[in-house]
Order: sequence, then structure tokens, then C-alpha cells
Amino acid sequence: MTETATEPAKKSSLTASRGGAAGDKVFSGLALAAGVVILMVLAFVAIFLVVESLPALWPEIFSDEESIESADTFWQYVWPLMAGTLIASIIAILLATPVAVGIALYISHYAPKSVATPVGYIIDLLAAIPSVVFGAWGMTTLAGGVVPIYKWLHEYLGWIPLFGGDAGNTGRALLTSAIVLAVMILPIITSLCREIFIQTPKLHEEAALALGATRWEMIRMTVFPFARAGIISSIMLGLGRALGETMAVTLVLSPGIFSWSIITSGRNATIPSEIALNFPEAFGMRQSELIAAGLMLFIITLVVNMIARWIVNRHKEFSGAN
Amino acid sequence: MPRWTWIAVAVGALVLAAGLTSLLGGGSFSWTGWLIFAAVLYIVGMYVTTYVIENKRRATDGIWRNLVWSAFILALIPLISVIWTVFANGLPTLLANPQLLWTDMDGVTGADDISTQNEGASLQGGFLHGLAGTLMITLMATIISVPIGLLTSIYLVEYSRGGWFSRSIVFFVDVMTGIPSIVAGLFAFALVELFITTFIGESPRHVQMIKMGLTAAIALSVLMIPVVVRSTEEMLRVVPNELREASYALGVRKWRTIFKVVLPTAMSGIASGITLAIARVTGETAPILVTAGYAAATNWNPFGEWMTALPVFIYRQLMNPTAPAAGMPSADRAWAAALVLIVIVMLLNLAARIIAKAFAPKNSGR
Amino acid sequence: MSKRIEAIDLNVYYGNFLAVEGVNINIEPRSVTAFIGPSGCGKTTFLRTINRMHEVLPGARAEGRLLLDGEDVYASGVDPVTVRTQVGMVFQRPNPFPTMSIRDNILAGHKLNGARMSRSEADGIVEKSLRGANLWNEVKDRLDKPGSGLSGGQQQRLCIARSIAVEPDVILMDEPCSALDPISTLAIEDLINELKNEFTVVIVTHNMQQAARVADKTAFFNIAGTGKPGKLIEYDETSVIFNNPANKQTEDYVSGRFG
Amino acid sequence: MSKRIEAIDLNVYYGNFLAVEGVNINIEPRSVTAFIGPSGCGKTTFLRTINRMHEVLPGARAEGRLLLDGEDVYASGVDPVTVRTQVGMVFQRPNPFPTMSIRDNILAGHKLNGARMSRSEADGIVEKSLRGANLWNEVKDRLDKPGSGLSGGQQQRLCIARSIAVEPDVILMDEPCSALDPISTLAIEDLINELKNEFTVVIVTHNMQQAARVADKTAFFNIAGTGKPGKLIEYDETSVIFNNPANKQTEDYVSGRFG
Amino acid sequence: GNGGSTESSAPAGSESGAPAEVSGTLIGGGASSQESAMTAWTNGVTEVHPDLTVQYDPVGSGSGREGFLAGQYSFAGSDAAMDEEEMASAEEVCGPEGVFHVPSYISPVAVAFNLEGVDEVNMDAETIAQVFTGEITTWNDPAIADQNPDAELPDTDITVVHRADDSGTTENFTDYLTAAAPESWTYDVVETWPSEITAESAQQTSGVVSLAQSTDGAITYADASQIGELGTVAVQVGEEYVPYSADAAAAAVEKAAPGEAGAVELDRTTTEAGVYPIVLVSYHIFCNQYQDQETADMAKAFGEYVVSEEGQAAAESSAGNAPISEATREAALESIQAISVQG
Ligand SMILES: Nc1ncnc2c1ncn2[C@@H]1O[C@H](COP(=O)(O)OP(=O)(O)OP(=O)(O)O)[C@@H](O)[C@H]1O
Ligand SMILES: Nc1ncnc2c1ncn2[C@@H]1O[C@H](COP(=O)(O)OP(=O)(O)OP(=O)(O)O)[C@@H](O)[C@H]1O
Ligand SMILES: [Mg+2]
Ligand SMILES: [Mg+2]
Ligand SMILES: O=P([O-])([O-])[O-]
Repeated sequence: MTETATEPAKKSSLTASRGGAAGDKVFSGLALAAGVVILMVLAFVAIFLVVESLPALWPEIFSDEESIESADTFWQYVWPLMAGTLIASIIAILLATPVAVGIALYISHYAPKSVATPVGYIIDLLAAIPSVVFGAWGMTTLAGGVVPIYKWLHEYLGWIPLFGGDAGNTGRALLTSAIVLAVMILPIITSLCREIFIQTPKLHEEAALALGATRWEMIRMTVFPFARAGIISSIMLGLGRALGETMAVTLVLSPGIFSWSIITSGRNATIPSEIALNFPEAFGMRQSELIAAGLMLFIITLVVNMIARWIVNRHKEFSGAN
Repeated sequence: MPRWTWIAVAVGALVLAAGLTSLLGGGSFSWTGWLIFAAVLYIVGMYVTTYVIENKRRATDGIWRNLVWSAFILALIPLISVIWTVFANGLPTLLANPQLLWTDMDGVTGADDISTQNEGASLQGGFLHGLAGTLMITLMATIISVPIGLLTSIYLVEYSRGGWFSRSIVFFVDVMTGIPSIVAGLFAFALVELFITTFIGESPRHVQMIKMGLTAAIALSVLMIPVVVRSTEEMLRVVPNELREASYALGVRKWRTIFKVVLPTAMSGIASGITLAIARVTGETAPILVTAGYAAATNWNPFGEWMTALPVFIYRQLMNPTAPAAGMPSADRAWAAALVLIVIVMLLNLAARIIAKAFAPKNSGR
Repeated sequence: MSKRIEAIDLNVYYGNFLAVEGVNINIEPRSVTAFIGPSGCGKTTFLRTINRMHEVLPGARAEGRLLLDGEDVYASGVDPVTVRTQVGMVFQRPNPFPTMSIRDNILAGHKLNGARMSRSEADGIVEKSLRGANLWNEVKDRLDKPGSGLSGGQQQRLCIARSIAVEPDVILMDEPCSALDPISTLAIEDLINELKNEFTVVIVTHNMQQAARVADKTAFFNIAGTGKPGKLIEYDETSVIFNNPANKQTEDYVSGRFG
Repeated sequence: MSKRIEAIDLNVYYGNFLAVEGVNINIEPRSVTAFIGPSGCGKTTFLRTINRMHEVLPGARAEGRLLLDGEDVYASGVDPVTVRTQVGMVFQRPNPFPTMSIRDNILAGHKLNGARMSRSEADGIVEKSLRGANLWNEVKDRLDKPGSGLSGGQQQRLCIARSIAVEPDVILMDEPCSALDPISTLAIEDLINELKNEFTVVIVTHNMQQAARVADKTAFFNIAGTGKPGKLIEYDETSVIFNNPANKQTEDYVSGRFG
Repeated sequence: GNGGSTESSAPAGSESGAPAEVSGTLIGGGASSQESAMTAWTNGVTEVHPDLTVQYDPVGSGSGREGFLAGQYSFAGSDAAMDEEEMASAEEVCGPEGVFHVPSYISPVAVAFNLEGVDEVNMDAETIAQVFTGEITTWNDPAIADQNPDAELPDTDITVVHRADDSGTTENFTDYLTAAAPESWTYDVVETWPSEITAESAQQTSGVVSLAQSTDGAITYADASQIGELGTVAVQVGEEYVPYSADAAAAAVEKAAPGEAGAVELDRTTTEAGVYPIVLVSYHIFCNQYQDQETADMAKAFGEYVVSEEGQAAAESSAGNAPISEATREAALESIQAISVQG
């Protein structure tokens, strides 16, 4: 084994690569570039938000005014909006997730195939409905319909602060917006979860069944662990949508100051609808306030996602992959 | 457990619920309340019955099955309600006035609507301009964001080795999902403004170029990209590695492997993710309002002049009727437009499924 | 703790396709039975009907009677879940639950029953099962590590440990050694020999030496051609099947004159 | 159309873990070589370094020299893709592309690389490769059906046909028969015997009878314990390895006195 | 009024009967409340000037003024006049001559309610304020009943409906309350309804109107042209109760004191007979001088059309707003015709 193997002339048969060697470089470069574009866009969005909201954040330094227009300090102005946004989104997620996961399971593990396909399609259709239409529906159909339920909730469960306030006659309360949001994010969570659930290895499902697991136990032992990261992903996607949704909330909610009661109209507001409602007439300081509120939403999303990542990564060793 | 158990429980639940509803309702009987009570009672009743007759595990299995079914039925309620609202409001108008599809609002004034509402004149105008706007803007947004989104998720799944760079992309893509749509619009406006004022000119004439279909498409892309990346990434991750290895072992280059093996295998999931993303942005109102202006005439050119998208048209027609004193004609147009918008996305969805089917792994047997 | 398996005129279908036809067999308790036969003849299919795993596949069903100690597992009102707790199964590809630790994998079956048990009880079960599967020494120091980190042979033994942990009456194994090296294979064959003291063991194998080594009785399945149903051709003492089969097809197969 | 494989002081790593250490081997063209050894000893790992499939795994790398007809495949400037076109590979589990028909599976190596060819040329390649893999008669009527519809043995032969379609110089097979019944196994063993007329064939197997049946030379790998690197213990004519091995470890292994 | 003439453009305006040769696209933006009238104007102006296209972006008054100041719009529609600061910064796009306002769109803000069997209710400013702050909670409250001896007022709860969005209507309404009911209205002149008051709200005029229409006992304030079937409040002015009407609204503008650069200062506490004090005046804001001749011509042509009798009539028949009075028009036309090009 002492022959000289590295003669340049002989080497050519391995180095003379077949066409397309450049393709790999170009393509991986493109893929990388796409990632860079996204980071740049996001950086621009962040810069845009920060620069535009500086006057509202530190009026003494970055503007001619002493304080912001809508309140004494920016924080005083924004915390009720942040609270409203978070409450509405969390309720929406709490309402939508179980139902969405349920439907996804229904499609992937319960319904016969002849039912599952059309149901999947129909649920996807929900995603097709523009948010204006959801808003209009929420405003005209839903808000009226929930009034008796709110009254009932207030009467019997009024001791819970969430149902503490008077129910009013129009149903244009935070809970109604949250329901509309829940309906809107339902298909997002469902369709992602469904695709993941279907991918659960048969091998593991059968292992569970062969141990004498019922269908539900099998789902708990194999489908959920396998899909955990995917479920959280889809919830994040839905939450993002709920946090950022403008039109539906704007049309449905009668906004007002913060209150724990989510069934009282004329209470609570969300950041996106606050922006949408007031941006057209805003200029100068008011505009900065609104964009600063947008910045806060951005930060909320950041924090929420950090928490989600942390949850996903905590059990990486035992992840369903491989 | 006998087969008829569930029927017995169901009947029991219905009867009991009827009693409970009339008791709590204080005289007035609520049908919704009755059904809700009955459903809850049925689920609980089945649980208890199974628990007693069989065992806890079967009861648990049963309660979850019932809950999954209820989730399904529960989701159908708003779905049917929304679709019914749109069809009931939009279909009659559209059938009576098919010209809505091929005329725009150019030349239509409040006086026309007033005579429509008060004197029964035929409905004027239409939403061809909105249709054109939606199609062009969505198409452009898709052209911008699908390649970026796909390539990014390919980078994440196929090329990155989990370094800080890919982790930060994943993280910030998540963050992007939460950008309020109006902020995306403002951002796109500012971006195009920056571009135009630095490279083209600052005079009013140039500044007036900012609002166009392209600007709206950029705004929508900001909203679309994260959805595309997120869903595509999940789908690529579940493509079995052995297929990639099979391809590499044949001496196929990585990029070709990705194109010819990985993407087709994941196509069904990717297609539904992209459809979801498109569906999301076709329904956007706020960002288009601040980026594309508001036109009454049809404009097919996304690189110049203002455009109106269907959701904007719907929103404005509902909120600011052409004739303030006669809102019906505007509302009719709005609902008809909403119907058309839904049908468009429905067709899109269908197309995506057909594409997905064509690519889907041809499985047979186990 | 060991049951007799009897099949009477059992037909197994995938949708409309009859995959296995007219199986009549009587498997003694506390014995090892091997199923052999060419690919596609329905060994796996029949095996899976024994613990009603077959019906997990959409459209799949069985006709006829299958008795476990005289009770028909396909009688109406029989809960497949109960059948499966009595009839354990080990698959061709090792499939430990990837999200669970080794310990939790073993206890998975018990946890299903919602049985509350003390830490020491659980430890006892884990040790007993792992010892039973000849795996204890190799993993006793890393019981809390994920099961997917083990080698193929170890994973397969983990799966066997998992299924004996619930103390079934019958253990079915579908080609348990096909992915394993001779050392692991031998370990598992030893294990099967021990298992038969307590359980009824049925094993599918392509390896005739293996069948000869471990099985008391052997069943030969064959198929006439693609699209035809598989049939049980001959069932007898292993030595008879391999040395003196009654049926020409069996003889051809075991002597390698097939195809 | 057949190449010599030489490894010189080859170390293979997964990240920092040295999986295979100091392999020196010289594999003749137009021969069949079998790799045997206990699980985890690095047979697969070493096999995958031959066509640089190893480095597909994140963090995996090889040190030392590996020569194909005297050319170092790990020399800088060598394109792994070119190496892989010259060194084909068949995996333990058959993995036809699920989105493609049988025909497209065969043509995958050509088509995926964007090669243009006429219909008749393509037909020629498909028939030649399928005949080469002993599969032509079984599938000639359903070339446009998906490859995943075939039986396990057929799928494995399809994968072999797919890899010979690109006319490599070397074919590596990682336990190609472990999922197959004796009939399919025999078909593939026959095939290997034919393939060696044209290709250099390397096969990993757990089945020593199989190694004895098909291999000209056999390499025995072993591992001292978990966490230790695998090593090439002995490499010689198959008959020598099985009947008269030079090394005590080899003797223990082939005679079953291992563990 | 007759179309004046400058060196560069032929006499414009319909009254002179000679359509000018203006062509091109004029872009404006601003108050969404003007949208309906603007549709009438942008369509109508093409009858006089067939080659002139006017586009209007109903982005809201604030954004409209801002866009105008940034050069995006050649004219703005706004519910409020520009303040000092804005006028100063306008010199960047308009040159040192700055801007002027044309009160082209007048709309009475009706206080409208939904109460079965009641079409009109009399209230004084203090009562209105107390209703809207939530101090008066039922319709048969003595404070209301005393002013309406003839009406059958039920004991229905009052549901206050206000604008959820930032709105010129709210600004004018609260301006009226601040001026006319300082005792009861302690909140200030605001564009966004004070959030401390718990009440129902909806977006845009159509939103509050439809919410009021669907809620028994609701009361709201809205552009009078859109209130449809709702009952209205006759507002106490001096000794009498004045229901809203186009003439009464136009009178309020005519009697108003002139403000800076063409804006008007409404007198909310007027006691003059026949004047309805809750009026919204919406302006068109133009540059006195444009950067190029083309834009100047187009702006002039469009402005002239808007204030012309024809233009005002077109808007009235479409949007239902109150046409500006003759005197107001004369003044506006003069400023419009003085539009020229920056030197
Ligand atoms: N999920 C399925 N749907 C339809 N037919 C199936 C399915 N699984 C197996 N079959 C068919 O049933 C027959 C018996 O298959 P089975 O898997 O039981 O064979 P086997 O004897 O286990 O073969 P092998 O040795 O390859 O595992 C075959 O014809 C096969 O094609
Ligand atoms: N992807 C990987 N990452 C890290 N270590 C690995 C990986 N794959 C294999 N190993 C380790 O490398 C060593 C050699 O593994 P290899 O798969 O080559 O063994 P093998 O001889 O093929 O065994 P088997 O007969 O079970 O296939 C083992 O210790 C194994 O744990
Ligand atoms: Mg089988
Ligand atoms: Mg291996
Ligand atoms: O006219 P507004 O919409 O601002 O009330």
C-alpha cells in the first residue's frame, strides 16, 4: 500500500465534478440569503418601530412636548392596552387550542378517511374567510347571540372577577372579540397539528396499542409527545395571529379602560385595534404613541416566543424526532 | 356494555337537560341552553356509565372520544354561521347583479345608490377594481414571500447545523408572526418611501409614487413569510432522512435532492401551509389601506397608480357607504364581494390540494 | 399465566382482499411456536389477528373464531384493549417510545392501568423485566436515559422487557431478530427459551435455523401466487417440519427448493 | 468499471467520538467482500465512509486516507457527489422514493441530476437495471406503479436496480437481506454473485452463512466495549475466516463463543 | 362668482361655461367623512374637465394633513384646520405663501336616538352632556321629561353609543359640550371619546348608527345624513329648541368668525335663532402656490368645481351634507383662483 496515490493527473476523475457542482453553492447561498433577508426585514421593522416611537417613550428627550398626549406617562397609557391584548389572545388560545387539537385528532385518528378529508377541507376554509368578514359576523351575528350567555355568566358566576361586570345589551365585550379571534386561529392550529399528527410513526402507535392502550392512551403516549414541538409551533402561530389581529377586534369590541370583567362592553382595548382606530386621525405625538404601542406588542411577541422556545427545548433529549 | 347504552344515556341526557333548562331559564325555554346542557350531561353520563359498567380506562377513552367529537361539532357552528351569513347576504345580490364582477366604482356616486335604494333602480358599480387589486397584490406578495419563505426553511432544515444564526432566524420568524398588520403596512410604506426618496427623487411627484400595489405586496409579504417559513419548516423536518440518504447515495447533488426528493415528499404539507399564508393575507385590510391607496377604477398595474383590494373595498363599503343616507346598496356590494373573496380562496385551496395530491407520496399498503 | 391459542376457520381480510384463508391451529400454553413461510404469505397478518392488532389498520378485519383458553377474542362485547393486555407483542423493528426514559418505557404498560405503585414496587418491576429480557446489566446505570439511545439489539430487548412487564399470557414476536447481530440474536433466543416457562410464545422468523433452535412446534404458511390468500400448510413438531414434513410444499421450502 | 478500495489508517468520528479506529484494508476489484462483527462495531460507519455518505451526518468526519483505484476520496478538491456516483449504496431498509413510479425510481440517479435522455435510452436503462437486479419479470407490466407498492424483497431489489442504473464502480450494501424472507434473500445473493462480474461489491451482514455463501473475502470488526472504538480485527479469504481464523476474537465470534 | 384668469390657465369652473384644458391626475387624501361627497366631486369634475382625474385617499384627517405636508397629496381633506405648527411646516411643500382652507363640506351632527314611539326629544346642552357622561341613565329621568312635557318617555335604560375611533365628529361634539355645557361636561375637547366613560362604541359613523339602530334606548351623535330612521334631539339654542337641518347648519358656518387661512371659528354657544350649533366643518386644504404649473391648474380646477353651486349640489344629492352658503362660496372661490406656481 505504498503506491503514490496523489498524482495530480489521476486525481481528475474524482474532482472533475459532473455538472451542477456550482448549483449546490448557488442554492445554499440563496437559502442563506433568504434567511439574511428575513433577519434584515425584521431588523428594519424593529428600527422603524423604535425610531418612530422614541418621542412617545421619552418625550422630554425626543420631542418638544413634556409628556405624551393620551396620558401622563407612556406606561400609563399602554399597560391597559397590553393587558387587554394579552387577555384577549390568551382567552382565544385557551378556547381555540383544545378545539383545534380536538379537530386535528378527529381528522387524523378518529374520523374515517371518507369523512376526514372533507372535514379537513372545510376547516381550511375557515382560514379563507377575510378578517373583515369575521369582524362583520362577530359584530352582527355573534355579539347579539352571546348577550344572554353573558347575562347568565354574570348572574351565576359573577363572583369570578372575569364575569364581574354588568353584561350590557350589545355583547361587544372583550370575550366576544376573543371568541372571534379563537374562531380565526382555529384553522391555523388545526391544519398544522393535523399534518403533524398524521406523521406520527405507525411503529410507535402500534407499540402503544399492543401494550393494551386504548386509543386515547395511545394518543397520549405517542402522538402528543411526537407532535409536542409542532403543537407548540402551531399555537405560537395562532397566538401571533391573535395578538396582531386588527380588523376583527376593531369591528367587534367597544373599547374602554382596563377592567377585569371580560363580559362588559365599553371596557378594555387591544393594541392593534387601538392603532387601527386611531391611526388615521393621528399625527405627531399621537402617532408616536400608537407606533410605540406597536413596539410593545412586538416585545410581547418576543417574550412569548422565548417562553415557547424554552418549553420546547427543555425536553430536547426526549424529543420525538429520530 | 350493551350496544344501546349510548342511546339510553343520550335520551336520559336530553330529558334531564330539558328539565334543567326550564328550571334555570325561569319560564323561558332556551333551545341553545337545552342542547348545551344535553351535550354536557351526555358526556358526563357516558363517563359515569362506562366507569360503573366497565372500568375507568374505558371511561376515559370514551370521554375523550366524545370530547374530540364535540370539538368537531363545536367548530362547525361558527363555520356554518359565518358561511351562512356571507352566502345569505351576498349570493342573492350577486345572482341579481352579476355585473358586479366586471364593473368598477368609477363614475358611481351616492346619488346612484340613493336612487337604487329609494326608487328601486338597478344596483350600480361593482368590484372589478377590487378583484384586480386583490389578485395582483396577492400574486406579487406570493411571488416575494414563497421563495424567501421556502428557501429560508430549506436553509433551516437542510443546511444549517443549529448554530446561532439559524436559531435566531427561527426565533425572529416566530416574532414576525406577531407583527400587527397595520404596522407591517406602515413599515412597507416607510421602506418604499426611503427607497424612492433616496434613489428616485423627493418632489411631490415622486413621493406620490409610493402608494402602489408593490408597496402593499411588500407589506403582505412581511405577514406571509413567517407563516410560510413556520409551516414549511415543520413539514420538511418530518421528511424521513433515509430518502435524502438514498438520493445522496445515487450521487445526486444536495440541491437537486432537495428539489426532487425532499420538496415533493413534503409537498402536501407545504402546499397547505402556503395556502394558509395566502388565505391569511388576501383577507388583510389595514396594511393595504395605508400602502396601496384607494382607487375607484380598475388598475392592473401593481407598479404604479393606486389599487383597491377586495377586503378594503368591503370594509369601506360597509363603514363608509357611497351614499351615507342609503347604505343598503353599499352593504350589498360588500357582502357580494366578501362572497367572491371567499370563493377565490376556496378555489385556491382546492388548487393547492390538487397540486399536493399530484406530488403526494404514492403509498399503498403499509 | 399462559394461555392456549386456537384458531378455527379464520379468514383475514384487508378491505376486500382476503390475505389469509381458513387457518385452523391449536397452540399449546407454555410452548414456543414458530411461523415460517415466504414473504407475503400472511405470517404477520395472522399474528396480528391474535391480539386484534390487525383491526388497527383501516378496513382490516377477521372472520371466524380465535379462542384464547376457549374464549373467543372476536366475540361481540370483547374489548380489544383487554385482549392486548393479555397478548403482548414485539415488532420486527424495535420501537421504544422515544420520549420516554428506559424506566418509563418498561413501566408504560403498568401506568396505563392507572395502577398507583410505590417507587420500590416500580423499581422491582423494572428490574425483573429487564433481567427477564437479559438487559439489566447493560442499562442499570442509565435507566433515566431515553430508550432510543440504545443499540438495535438493546432496543429490541427493551421492547421485550416492556411487553413482559405487564405479565401477559401470550407473547407474539414478529421477526424480532431480523435487525440484530448474532450476539443479540443469541441473547434473544436464550430469552425465548426462558420465556416459555411462563408464557405462550409465538414467533415469526425467516431464519429457519432460528426456528429449529427455539421452537417446539412450527407452522408453515404458503401462498399460491400474488393476489391469492395465504394458507396454513402444515403445523407440527419442529423436528417433523424440518426433517420429515408431510407436505411437499413444506419440504420444498425447508430444503431450499422453492421459488 | 470496477475499482479497488484501499483504506489507510482510517479513523472515523462522530463529533468527538471515535467510532472506528485505524482501519487498513485493501479490497480487490471484481470481488465480494463481507463485513461481519457484533452490533456497534462500526461496520456501517466504515461502509459509509467509503462513499463519503458518512459526512452527511452533522459533526461526522473521517481522518486518514481512503483510496479508490489509488485516488484519495478525501483529498481536498474531491467532490463527494462524484465519489457517490462511482460508489453506489444499498441500505438496510429498502427505501424507494415514495413519490415516484418504479420506472422513475430506476431513473432517479440520472433524472435527479437533470440528465436528458431519449425515451428509448431511458427504457434501455430501466430494463437493463431491472434485469440486473432480477426484478424485470416481476414488474415489467407495472413500471408506472409506485415503487412502494412492492413487497419488501422486491423493494430491496428495486433499490439495487436503482443503484446499478447509474453504473457505479463499487456497490456497498448495508445488511440488504435483513428484512427479507429466504426466497428474496436467495434472489439477492444470486444477484450479488452476478454483480461481482462487473462491480466491486462490499456487503455488511449479520448472517454468517450468508457471508460464507457470497463473499470472496471477509472482514471481521470488533469492539472492546461501549464507548471504545471499533477496529478491523481480521481480513482474509472467507474460508480462512470461518474455518481457520488467525485471531482468537474472530474464532470466538464465528464459532458462536462470543459475549 | 366668475372664473378669474391667470397667465397659464384658461378660465376654469362651470359657471364660466368654458372648460379649461387641464389634464392629469390630482391626488388628495384625508377625512373619510368626506368620502361620499368626494366620490360625487371626483366624478362630477370629469364632466367639466374630461381629462382631469382626481383620486382621494380616505385615510383620515390626520394622515391626510400629514400626507399633504409630506408632499404625498396635492390637497387634503380635513375635519380640523391646521394648527400653527403644521402651517409652518407646510411652507416646505407649498413655499412661503403656505396653505389655505376651504370650508367645503358642512355636516350637522345629529344627536340621534332609538326609542320606540318617540321621534323627537328636546334637550338643552347640560342634559345632553349628562346623558353622555352617564349621569342620566333612563329616558324618563325628570331632567329629560321636564323639557318634553308632550312626549311619552318610557323608563328604558339609556345606552350611550359613541365613536370608538378617533373622529372629527367626536371632536366637534365634545367641542360643543365643552362650550355649551361646561358644568356637566368636564372632559375637554377630544377626538377620542374619554375612555373613563363606560359606554358602547363602534367604528365610523355607520357603525354607531347601526349599533344604535339595533339597541333599544340607545343614543348617539352622528353625521346627520346617515342617521336614517333614528329619532333626533332638538337642541336648545337661546330659548327655542332647534332640530338639525341643512340650512341651520350652513347658517352656523356663515355666522362663524373667520379664522386663520380660511378656517372658521364656530360659535357653539350662539343664541341666534335658526342656527344649529353642533356642526362639523370639513375643509379642503390647498397650497397657495404649487411647485409646478400642472398641479396648480388641476388644484384650481378641482377647487373651483367643488365650491361651485353644481359641485355643492352634486355632493348634497350624494352625501346629504349641507351646501355652503353663497357668502362662504364667494370667499372660497377668491382664494382658489389665486392659486399660482412657486416662483
Ligand atoms: N396494510 C395492508 N393492506 C393491504 N394488504 C396488505 C397489508 N399488509 C399486508 N398486506 C398483504 O397481505 C398479504 C400478507 O402480508 P403479510 O405482511 O402478512 O406477509 P408476511 O408473511 O408477514 O410477509 P413478510 O415475510 O414479508 O413479512 C400480502 O399479500 C400483503 O401484500
Ligand atoms: N449518528 C451517530 N451519532 C453518534 N454515534 C453514532 C451514530 N451512528 C452510530 N454511532 C455509534 O458509532 C458506533 C458504530 O456504529 P455502527 O452503526 O457503525 O455499528 P454497526 O457495526 O453498523 O452496528 P449494527 O450491526 O448494529 O448496524 C456505535 O458505537 C454507535 O453507537
Ligand atoms: Mg411480516
Ligand atoms: Mg449497521
Ligand atoms: O368624520 P369622522 O369620521 O372623523 O368622524
